[in-house]
Amino acid sequence: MARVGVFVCFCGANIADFVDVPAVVEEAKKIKEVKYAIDYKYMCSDPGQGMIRDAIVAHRLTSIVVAACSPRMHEKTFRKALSDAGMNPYLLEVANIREHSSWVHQKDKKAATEKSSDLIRMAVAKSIANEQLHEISVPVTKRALVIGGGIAGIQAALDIADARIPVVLVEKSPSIGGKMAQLDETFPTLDCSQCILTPKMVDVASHPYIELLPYSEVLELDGYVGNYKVKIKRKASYVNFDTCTGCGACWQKCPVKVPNEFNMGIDKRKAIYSPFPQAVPNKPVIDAEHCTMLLKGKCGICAKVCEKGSIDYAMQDEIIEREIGAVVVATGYDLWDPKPYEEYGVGRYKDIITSLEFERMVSASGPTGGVPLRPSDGKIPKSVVFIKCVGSRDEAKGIEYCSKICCMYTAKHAILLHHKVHDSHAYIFYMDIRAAGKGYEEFVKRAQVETGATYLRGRVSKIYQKGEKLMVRGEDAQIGQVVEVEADLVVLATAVYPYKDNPELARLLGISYDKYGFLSEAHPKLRPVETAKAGIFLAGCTQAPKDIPETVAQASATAAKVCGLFSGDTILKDPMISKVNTDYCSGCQNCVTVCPYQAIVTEEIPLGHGSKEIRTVAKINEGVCQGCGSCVAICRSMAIDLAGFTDMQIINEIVSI
Amino acid sequence: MNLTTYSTDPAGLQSFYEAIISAHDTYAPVEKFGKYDFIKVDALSSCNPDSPIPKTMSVKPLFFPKSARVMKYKATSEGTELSDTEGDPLAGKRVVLGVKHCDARGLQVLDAVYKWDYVDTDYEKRRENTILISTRCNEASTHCFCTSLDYDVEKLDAFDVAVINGLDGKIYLQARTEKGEFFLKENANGLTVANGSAQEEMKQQFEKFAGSFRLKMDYSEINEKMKGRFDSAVFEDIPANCVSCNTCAFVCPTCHCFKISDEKLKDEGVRYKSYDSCNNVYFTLMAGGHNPRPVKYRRWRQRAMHKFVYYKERFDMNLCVGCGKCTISCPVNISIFEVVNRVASSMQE
Amino acid sequence: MDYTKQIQDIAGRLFSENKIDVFIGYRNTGFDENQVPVLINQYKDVDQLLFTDKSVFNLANYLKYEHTRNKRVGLVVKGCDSRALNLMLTEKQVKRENLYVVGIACKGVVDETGEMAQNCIECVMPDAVIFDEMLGTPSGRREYQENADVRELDGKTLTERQEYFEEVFESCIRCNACRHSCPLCYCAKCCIDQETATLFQGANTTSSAFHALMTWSLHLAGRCVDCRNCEKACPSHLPLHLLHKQNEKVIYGNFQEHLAGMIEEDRGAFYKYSLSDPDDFIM
Amino acid sequence: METEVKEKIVSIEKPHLEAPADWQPVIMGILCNWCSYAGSDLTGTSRLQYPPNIRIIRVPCSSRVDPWFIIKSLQASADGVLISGCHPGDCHYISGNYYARRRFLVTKKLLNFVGFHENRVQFSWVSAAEGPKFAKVVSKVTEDIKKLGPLHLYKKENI
Repeated sequence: MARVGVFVCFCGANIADFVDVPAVVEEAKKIKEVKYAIDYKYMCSDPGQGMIRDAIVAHRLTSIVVAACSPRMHEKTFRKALSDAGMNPYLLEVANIREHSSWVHQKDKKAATEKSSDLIRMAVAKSIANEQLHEISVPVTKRALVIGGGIAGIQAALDIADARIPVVLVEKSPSIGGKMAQLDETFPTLDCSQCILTPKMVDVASHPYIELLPYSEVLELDGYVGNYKVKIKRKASYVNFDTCTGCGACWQKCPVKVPNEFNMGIDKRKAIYSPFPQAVPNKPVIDAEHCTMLLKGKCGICAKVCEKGSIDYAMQDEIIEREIGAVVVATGYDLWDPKPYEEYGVGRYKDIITSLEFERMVSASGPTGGVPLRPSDGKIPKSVVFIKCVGSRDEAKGIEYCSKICCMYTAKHAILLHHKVHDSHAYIFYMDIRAAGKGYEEFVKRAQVETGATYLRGRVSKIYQKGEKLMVRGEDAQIGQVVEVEADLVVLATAVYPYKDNPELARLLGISYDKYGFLSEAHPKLRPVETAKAGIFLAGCTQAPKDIPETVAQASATAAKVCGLFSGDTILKDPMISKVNTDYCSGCQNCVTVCPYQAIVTEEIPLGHGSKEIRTVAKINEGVCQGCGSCVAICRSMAIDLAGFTDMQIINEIVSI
Repeated sequence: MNLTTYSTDPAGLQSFYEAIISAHDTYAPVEKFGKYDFIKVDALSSCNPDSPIPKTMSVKPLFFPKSARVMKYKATSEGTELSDTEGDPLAGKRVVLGVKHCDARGLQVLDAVYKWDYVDTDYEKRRENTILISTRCNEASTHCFCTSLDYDVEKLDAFDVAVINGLDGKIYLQARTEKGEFFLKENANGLTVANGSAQEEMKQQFEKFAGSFRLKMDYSEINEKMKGRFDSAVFEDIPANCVSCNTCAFVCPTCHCFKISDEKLKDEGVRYKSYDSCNNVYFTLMAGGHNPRPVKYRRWRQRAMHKFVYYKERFDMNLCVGCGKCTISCPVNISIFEVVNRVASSMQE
Repeated sequence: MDYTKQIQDIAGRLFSENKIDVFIGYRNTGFDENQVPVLINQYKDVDQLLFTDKSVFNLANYLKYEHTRNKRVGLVVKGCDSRALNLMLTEKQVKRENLYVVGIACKGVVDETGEMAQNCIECVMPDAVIFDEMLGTPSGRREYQENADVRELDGKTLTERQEYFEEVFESCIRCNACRHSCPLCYCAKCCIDQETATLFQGANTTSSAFHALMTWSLHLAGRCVDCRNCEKACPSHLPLHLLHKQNEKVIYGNFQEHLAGMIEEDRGAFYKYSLSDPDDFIM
Repeated sequence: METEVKEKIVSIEKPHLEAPADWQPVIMGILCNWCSYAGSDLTGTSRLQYPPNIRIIRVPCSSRVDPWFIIKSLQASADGVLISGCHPGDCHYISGNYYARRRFLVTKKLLNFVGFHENRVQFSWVSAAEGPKFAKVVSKVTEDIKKLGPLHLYKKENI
C-alpha cells in the first residue's frame, strides 16, 4: 500500500504569496495514499530536506512528492535527500507549483491554489507508480578516438595523451596540420603559423600514447559511451610508410602534374606527393586518381627511383578496428564557395580570389614565394580590395551567421599586403568590425594606422572589368554614397562553412547537426563541448566558426571531458531508460528502426517456458539508451516501457484530476 | 390457470403493437448497420418485430448487457467507500417485441445459472419486469436448428405472448405465461378470443415451419456421445481456421461468462461486469502465468463440451438453443452444428 | 476469376514434392454460396480448394497462429493480402523461406450483395506484390482513390460525424473479431487486453469501444492494406474501414504517398519520417 | 435589459449540452523535458501570466507521447490537449519530434473525423528560449477550448 509524503514549499514568498499553501496541504491530505503532508518556507534548505528525511523514517513513506520549483531546478537536491534517508532517490516526484503556478497566475490566487492542488494530485498519482531505479554502471575502454588532425584534433590528442590515455588520431589527408598549416602568420601577434604548429605536429607523431592514422577515414561507430567500436579505413597510399624515408626522389621524378590543393590550386604538385614540406608524417602518397601507373599500368618511375623499394602499386585499402571509450570530433571547416555572388563576377574574373588563396600567396613557402600576384597576368597588385562577409551574414545567400574570423584575418591581410608590397593600398569593404578578443581591437587599429588601409562600410553591389582593372562598386554607408574603387586584385573573405562530409559523419556517429552542417552541441551554453550522445565531444570549427585560441581552448576542454570520463573504471548512467517486457514483445523490430541511437538490438529467446523453438525479441542496450521514449510510444503491444516515465505513471497523471 | 389465445389480422396486430409502444417502454428490433438490435423504440415505423432471423442480434443484452455497473467506489483519506450503482437502465417495466423462440429459450438457459446458488438480483429484476412477445417464425433460416434441441419450440413458454400466423391472414396471440395472460387481458383492445380452429391452424403452421429445417440432429445422441469425446482428435482439427475472436460467445443467447473490470477517474471508480468468452486466450490465464488453455483447440473443446455436456449435466439443458447466430457472425463461418456432429460421430479413442 | 483448378494443381504438386506442411486456401462452406478459409495438411484434401470472386478472407491472417508457426506454408494471396504478407515479412513475423506464395492477379471479389466490393473498386494494387507463382494476367498498379465513404462523411458537419460515430462505438460489443481477423494484429498481447484499470478500459462500454477502436486504428495507421477482413468479421457490421481509410488518406496525402506493404522492407508510415512532413498544424 | 441575456456555454460537439456558468476547461499539457518544459519554466521565471487551466505533464521527448495519451486525456477530465516539443531539428534526441509529428497529424485528423473539434487537440513547438511563446500558446489554446465548451464525448462512464 502506497504511503506518500507531500512536502509543499513556500519558496519564501515566491509561492506563498500567490498560492494558499496551507489549503493546498489540506487538499493533499484528502488523497487516500497521502499519509503525511506538510509545508515549509524553503524545502530545499537544510532544515527543509531534514524534514523530508525525518518524515520518511517516522511515517514509513513509500514515495515522496515535493511541491516546489521546477524539477529541472531541484530534482537532484531532493533525490539526494531521499538517498540520505535510505530511500531510493527515484521514488521522488516534483510538483512544479512555482514556475507552473504561482509565478504565472499571480492575479488569481484561487485558481493558482486549485491548480497547485491538481499538480500535487498528479505528482502523487505518478509517484505511486514510481519504481526503485538504480544507476547503471558501464565499464569503460580507456582509449579515445580523435577525428581530424587540424589544430583542434592535434591539441585534443596531445592533451589526452599527456594524461597517459591512448589516443587514435584519424586524419583523412596524408598529413596532419589542417587549415592552420596553410596559414602564413596568425593574428593578433603575427606569429608564423607553421612555426608554432609544426612542433605540435611532431609531438603527435612521436607521442607514445598517440596512434596516428593519416590518410584514413572513420567508417562505422558502434556501441555506446565507454564502449565504442570504430571501424577505420586506411586508404591505400601505395607507399610503405615503414620503409619510406621521405627522401623525395619519387615526387621529384614523377611526371604527372596535378593542381596542388594545399596551395589552393595556384601551383602544381605531382601524382605522388607529400602535401607540404613540413608534413607529418613526411611520407608521400600516390594520388590514385591521377597516377598513370595505377590508371593505365604504364610509368612506374617512382618505383624505379625509390632506393628502399617502398612503392607498392598493389596496395589495397585496409579496414582496421579499434575499441575506444570516447570520441572527439574535430573535422574543421571548409571555405564557402562564393559562386552565388554572380554580381561580383566570381568565376568570370580571374583576379577575384579567396582569402585563403591570398594567404597562400603571401606565405613565404607558398607558390608565389610570398608575393601576391594577379592570377590573370602575374603582375604584383597595387590596389587590392578586400570584401568581408562574403556569404556570412547574408541571408539572401543562405548564411545567417557571422564567420567570426574574417574581420581579424582581413586586417592581418592588409598588414601582410603592406609588408610584401610596400606601395600597395588596401580597400576593405566591411559591415561591422568585430574584434572582440584579447589584443584584437588593438590589432585592427594597428592595421588601419600602419597600412593606411581604407575601410569602407557597406556591401559591394557589383564588380566589373575595365581594361586590366576590376571596378568594385559599393556603398559607403558612412557618407551615404556609392563609391567605385579601381582594383588590381579582389580578395573575398568567404564564409567559414562546415566540412562537407559533416552530415554523413554525424549520421554515422549518431549525433545531430544544424541546417548548415555544423555539429550540434548538447547545450549551447552549459554543455558546449558535449554532443547529445554521451561520450562524443566536439572541438573546433566543426561546431561553429572559431579562431585558433578558441579552438585550442575547446580542444583542451574535450580532453578534460575525456579524462573525466575515463577517471574511473566504470561510468554511472541515468537509469531512466527503456526496458523490454519480452512476454509482450512480438519482435516486429519497429523499435529498432525508430531508435535514434541504435540502442535496440534483437535477441532470441525460447518460445515458451522450456520450449525448444525460439522467437526473436527486442533488447535494449542499456549503455546506449538515452531514454527518449521513441520506442515506447511506437510499441503497439506496450512491450517497451520507459523507466521514470512509464505508461502507468503518465496515465496515472492523466486520470488523477 | 387457463391461457387465452386471441385472434386478429395484420392490421389488428399493427395496432396491438402500436398500442403497446405508446403505453409501455418497448424494445424491438431496430435496423442498425445492416443488422437488427433490440433497442427502445418510440414508433412501430422505426422497428421491425418480424426482423429476419439471420440479421437479428440476440435479446440477451437486455438482461445481460455487454457491460453493466456492479458497484461504485471512492477512495478517501479514511479508506475506500463502496456504494451501489443507481439507475440501472434495464431495470424498469418494459415490453420486448419480436423475440425469437431461440432467443427466449436462451433466457431460460440463462435463468438456470443466474438464479442458481447465487441469485443475480440485477438480472432477476430485469427478467421480472419484462414482458416478452415473440416474433412470427415461419421459416427456418440456413443455420437454424432449434427443433433439434431439448426444448419444445411449438409450446415454448419462454416468452409471455406468442405471435403466430394462422391461415388466411389470421394472426393469433397466445398467452404462454400468467404474466402474458394478464398482459394480453390488459391490452386486448381490438382483439377477439380465438375460436376452435386456432389450435389446429397453429399446429399446421408449426409443422410447415418444422419441415423447413436444413439442419437436423438428435440432441440426446449428441449429449451422450460427446461425453466420451474429451480427447477426440477431431477437436484438434476443427478449429484450424478459427481466428480466436470472441464473436460466437458475445452473440450467443446462452453464453454468460463475464469479466470484472474497474474504471477509475480521480478518486472514484465504477466496477463493471462485461462479456467475456472462453475463446479468449486470456480467459484462463492465471496470475502466476499458467494457462491451461493456451491453444485454440483446447478452448474450442471447452466451448463445445460446455454447451453439450457440462451444462446438460448440471442444469439438464443444452447450453445451445440452435439459433445459428454464432455461425452467421463467425468471421470464417465455423458452424457449431458441424463441430458437435463431427465430434460426436468421431471414433471413440 | 476462377483459379480453382490451378490452385488444386499447385497445392497437389507442393504436397507431393514435400515442399509444404500446410496449404491455406478457400473451400465452400457447404451450406451456402460463401467460402471459408481452410488449412490443408495432406494431399488428399486438395480437391476441397477453390478460388473464385468469393474468396474474400485475407489468408495472411493464419500465419500468426500456432498452426503455421515454423511450418512450411503454401498460401494464396490477392493483391491486398500480399501487401499484408509483405508487411508481416518486413516486421519479421514470418520467414520468406518458409512460404510458398501463390499470387493472384485479382479482378476483385464480391461483397454480400454480389456486387464488386468497395475496396476492390478502389484497389490500388490488385496484383500480388509478392509471390512464387502468379495466376492470371497482372493489370498493374492503379491510381490512388480517396474512399467514397470517407469523402461523404468529410462533407458532413462535425455534429453529424460525431452522431454517426457515437452510434458506431455504441454498437461495438468489443468481441475483438476485427483484431483477430487482421493479419497485422499479431501482437503477443494486444494493448487493449491490458486489464489495468487506469491503463486500458476493460469494460465493454461505449467509451472503451471508442478507446479500443481508436487505438487500434492508430496502430494500423500506415500499415492497413484495406483487405477489410476486420469489417467482414464484425458481427455488428460496423463500418470499420472508415477509420482506416481516413488514416490512409491523411498518410497518403502527407507522407510521400505512403501505402502500406507495397514495397519489400518498407515499414509502416509511423516508423520513418521526412524532414518535409507537414508542420503547419503545429503552432 | 440589454445585458440580461448572457451567452451560454455549450459544447460544440453536442450543442444541446449546456455547461454551468462557472465552468472552466481543463487542458492537459504534455511537454517535452528539454525544450517545451524548459520553455514553460522560463515563462514562470519571466513572470509572464497565462490562464490557469492547463495541467502539465513532463515527458522526456514529444516522441514519448503515444496517441492514446491524447485519447485517454480526452476521455478523462480534459476538455482539450496541448502537446509541445522541440522545434524540428532541435530535438534533444535527434529525431524524436519528427516521428511524433507524423503521429500527431494522423491522430488529430482522426479525432476530428470522428467528431472532435480540431481545436480540442493542439500542438506547438516551443523552445527552451520561448517563454513568451509558451504563454501565448497556452492562452490561445485556453481561449479556443473555452469557445468550444465542455467536452462530453466518450468520457469514462463513471461520473
